[in-house]
Amino acid sequence: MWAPLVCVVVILAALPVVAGYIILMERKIMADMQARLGPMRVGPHGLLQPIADTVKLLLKEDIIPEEADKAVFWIAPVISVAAAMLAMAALAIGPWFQVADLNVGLLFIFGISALGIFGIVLGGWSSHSHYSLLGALRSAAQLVSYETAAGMAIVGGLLLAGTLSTREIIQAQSDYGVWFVFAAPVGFFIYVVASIAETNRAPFDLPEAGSELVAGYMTEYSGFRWALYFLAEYTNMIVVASIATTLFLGGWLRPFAGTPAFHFLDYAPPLVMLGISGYCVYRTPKQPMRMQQGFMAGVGLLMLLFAGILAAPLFPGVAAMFPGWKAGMYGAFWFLLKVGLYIYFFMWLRFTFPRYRFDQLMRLGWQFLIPLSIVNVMGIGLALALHRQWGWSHWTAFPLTTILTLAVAGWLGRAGGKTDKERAFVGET
Amino acid sequence: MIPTSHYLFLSLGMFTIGVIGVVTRRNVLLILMSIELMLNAVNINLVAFSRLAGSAEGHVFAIFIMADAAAEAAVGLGILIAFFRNRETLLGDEMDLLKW
Amino acid sequence: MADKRNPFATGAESTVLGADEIVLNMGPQHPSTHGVLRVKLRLDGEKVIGSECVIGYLHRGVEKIAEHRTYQQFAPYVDRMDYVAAVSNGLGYCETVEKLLGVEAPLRARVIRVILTELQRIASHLFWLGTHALDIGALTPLFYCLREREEILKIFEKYCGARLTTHAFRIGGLQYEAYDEFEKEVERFCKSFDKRVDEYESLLTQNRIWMGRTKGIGVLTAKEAIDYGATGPVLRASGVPWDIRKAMPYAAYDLYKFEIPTGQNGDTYDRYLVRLEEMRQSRLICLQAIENIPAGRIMARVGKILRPPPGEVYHSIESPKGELGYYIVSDGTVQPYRVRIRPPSLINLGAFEKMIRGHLLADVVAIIGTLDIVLGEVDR
Amino acid sequence: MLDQVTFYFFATLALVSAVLVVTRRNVVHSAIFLITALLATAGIFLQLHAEFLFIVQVILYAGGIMVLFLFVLMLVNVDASMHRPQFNRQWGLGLLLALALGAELTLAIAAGRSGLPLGDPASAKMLEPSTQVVGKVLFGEYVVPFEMASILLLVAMIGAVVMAKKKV
Repeated sequence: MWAPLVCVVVILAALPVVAGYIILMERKIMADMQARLGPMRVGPHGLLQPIADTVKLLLKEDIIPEEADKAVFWIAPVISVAAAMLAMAALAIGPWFQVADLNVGLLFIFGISALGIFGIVLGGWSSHSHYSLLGALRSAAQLVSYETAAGMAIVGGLLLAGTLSTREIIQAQSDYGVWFVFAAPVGFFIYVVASIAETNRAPFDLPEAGSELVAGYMTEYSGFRWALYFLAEYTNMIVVASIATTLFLGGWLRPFAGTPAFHFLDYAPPLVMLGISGYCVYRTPKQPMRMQQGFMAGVGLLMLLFAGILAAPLFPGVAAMFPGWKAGMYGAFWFLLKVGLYIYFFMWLRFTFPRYRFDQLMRLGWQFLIPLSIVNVMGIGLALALHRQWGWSHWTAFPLTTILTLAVAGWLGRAGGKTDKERAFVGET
Repeated sequence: MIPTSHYLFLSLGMFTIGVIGVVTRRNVLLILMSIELMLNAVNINLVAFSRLAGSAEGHVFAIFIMADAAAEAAVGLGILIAFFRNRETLLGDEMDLLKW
Repeated sequence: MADKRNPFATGAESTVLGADEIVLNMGPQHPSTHGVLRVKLRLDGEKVIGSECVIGYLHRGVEKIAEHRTYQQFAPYVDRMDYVAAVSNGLGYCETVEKLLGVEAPLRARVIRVILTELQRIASHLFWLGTHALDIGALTPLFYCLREREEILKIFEKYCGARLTTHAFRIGGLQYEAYDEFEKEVERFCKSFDKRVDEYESLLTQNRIWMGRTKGIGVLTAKEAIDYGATGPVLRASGVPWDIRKAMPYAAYDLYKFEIPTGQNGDTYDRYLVRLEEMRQSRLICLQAIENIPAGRIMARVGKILRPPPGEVYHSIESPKGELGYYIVSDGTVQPYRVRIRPPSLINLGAFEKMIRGHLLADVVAIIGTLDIVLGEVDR
Repeated sequence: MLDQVTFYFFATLALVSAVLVVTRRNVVHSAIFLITALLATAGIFLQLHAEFLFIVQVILYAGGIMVLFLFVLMLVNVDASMHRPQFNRQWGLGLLLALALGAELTLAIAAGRSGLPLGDPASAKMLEPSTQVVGKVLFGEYVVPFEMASILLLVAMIGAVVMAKKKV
């Protein structure tokens, strides 16, 4: 009875902090890729930067444009955040941590998080500014287009799983023995691209394209409301990463969960924590100020504590005292690790690629991803039929259909390239 | 346990409000939205009856109605855009070219 | 109802669909207009059907100021025009006044001038590449470019004490002798720089998104480019091998071998390639020049007070942006009677209207970027 | 108990939002309240243990159709029609007739309540697991109507594209 409530409280309390630290990580990773240091001032290595940012945004003057539709302007960012947070309700972060195991779990996450679009569209409309309106229009068009592709990619995974419940999807992957990313790589690829577009991240960040539309739909927002939009964006990133993790990357399953030779991976969670802790301690004397040294050492000790908690179930005596503890914690560890890697991949793309133009974005969505996603669903259906009706083995059916799908992808890519040339804008007036 | 008749009254209320919207408002967009309300009211009815009978056929029909609503919205808004482009108005009673 | 008569109509009056067009005002405060350029765009949906550049937000009356300063006093002002290529501006001005006076700087001074000017060209192109890529949405090249530009600026700082508005040259030559490590540092930079350009290319040149965003965008044919008076990389990318360093050599450019890179299509992508190749060529010029810096004086014999004979002179150099020309009329006093500056950015900006028409809103920033304008120079 | 609270909460929300939909002056506000009404209906579906329908309502109605509505709202000029009379000339008569229809339907339900077993719904167990049951019925008995619906959607899509295109 109380477990779901605890989960709700944990999600609501932890999410803003997590989002803040994802932003810090993003800035740090960006800095690392761009030959600079990133935030270094607030706390050791900028570790307190998110808190400073939050305080600054909360204290900032709240500006509402004169011509804005005040009520809508006020509620729009709240809609975005609420939708993103509500979607987390059906996530299964480890076998223990889940608010509600709905029997339409995955669709629930997908559908509810899609409601965040209203926050963007209404925010853009109510600001009463051309940039905001264009940003909102772009956003609406982009989300509707790419949601179709993402939905079809999910359908491919669901065909394999045969259920919508997040728990049972992961169970199905455990039963199959492989993660669905290996059974349906094309579907995973489509979902990755579509999910980047859905969260408005580069190279699909047209709704907020800094160099064209100033800040798109949030041009007129400042202070706390602006922070809410950011919270919604990063929460959405966690949500799409969680969908991908659940459906394609095996959820909370450890890599090679079924192979005894890889059982040593069970030692990874405490060892990783121990490694982080050791690094913090190693960095401690190098901090310039006494306070920063203390803080760094504190972080190291905290990580050591985590390592201890994670290591405890490895001892049979402790494991017997708290049955199921190990599964819950280690599941959460692997789930969050996969989510983190997925988000890291987003960031990597963002710092590498230029931005698409709007017509190119639409063409990619409608002429490449959506047809490909439909072909992908048919391919997976074919593979399942071959396996179930005609008794082919998995190892022949799935690679065969994947190759077929890839061939279609190549053909679509070539055809798309042709139309690109035909429609080149050269000299058109 | 909520008696099925309560669902029927809810559905009736929404349907009536939708009808009121359709017959009294001038804005075509609002008329379209009111039609959505009416379709929605019907869906509540279908699902409630489905629950009463313990069969899933009401759900199936509700899905058909949603598909229909999507088609109606797409075509309706398409017509609206074409009309607005020509006449720059959204008011239904100004759509009187065919009146004599 | 959309009010079509009012070109400044904002949200309240105009709609995306109702009106045939909406007017979007980009700038003067806009993240990607590279300064205070204001562009009024007439949009049909997202398609640009007309544009108008409004300039003058950074007008400081440089030409008028010149009439009230002595020749030497005016020299620092030209650094403030194209502030990302101050050395080139100074070179143009000093050479023009020297031509007016009928003196020539000593060879040593001219060679050092070439080295510094070519370094400045690399720095200017680096800054262009970084901001251009940023406009198109690639965040990372900017920081790589600034990293290399920093090394050039350090050389400037060591040479003359300033990084941006250097005022490196004097009329008649140089004020400062090259510092001890000058050749070594320039050589070290040039040796490492080739790989750096390859690095930028690996990020952008074959990138499909980059190609999609730049190929076929803002096309200028050779004839159009000449008709608009475009110069510099904008002209060369259209296939016209016109470079004043070759056509009318100044300073010591006749001593060095280099090539004029040209493009074929005259689109944004070609201009990008041309500028990248120009950076490589500039590097080669620098390497040739530091190999043999002749000994000797660095200052010609000019008096403390300059009184050029009455007359007029026009002299132009190839600045990173294009042909930078100075036209100076002297009435025989210590102050010029009139100075007229031909800023390449302004003339190139004239082609903007032609280049943008029919493209999309997102291409506006790409085309402003590819013209490589500096508003300090456009407005003067 | 929780069941009843849920139902009456969502029912009230749906009805109040529905009233606001037809009375607001600003169409965008109407659209927002319509979204609320649709989501409240989705909540009622959930309360009726129709999970699949709940999520279809959220994705398709709220996430699809209403985004389309808002998209069009942004394209057209909302402000212009805001300062005009909102109700047409025969609104009095229309209201009367609509209310008469409502009263008639109320009577019908009241009359039918005694004849039909409208009181107690069947147990939710009969529809468990609802998604599978719906899927089996949809693709078993009703597969032909399903295909027809897909053709209807295709036709609607083509029609909408053709009509909204600028130059034919």
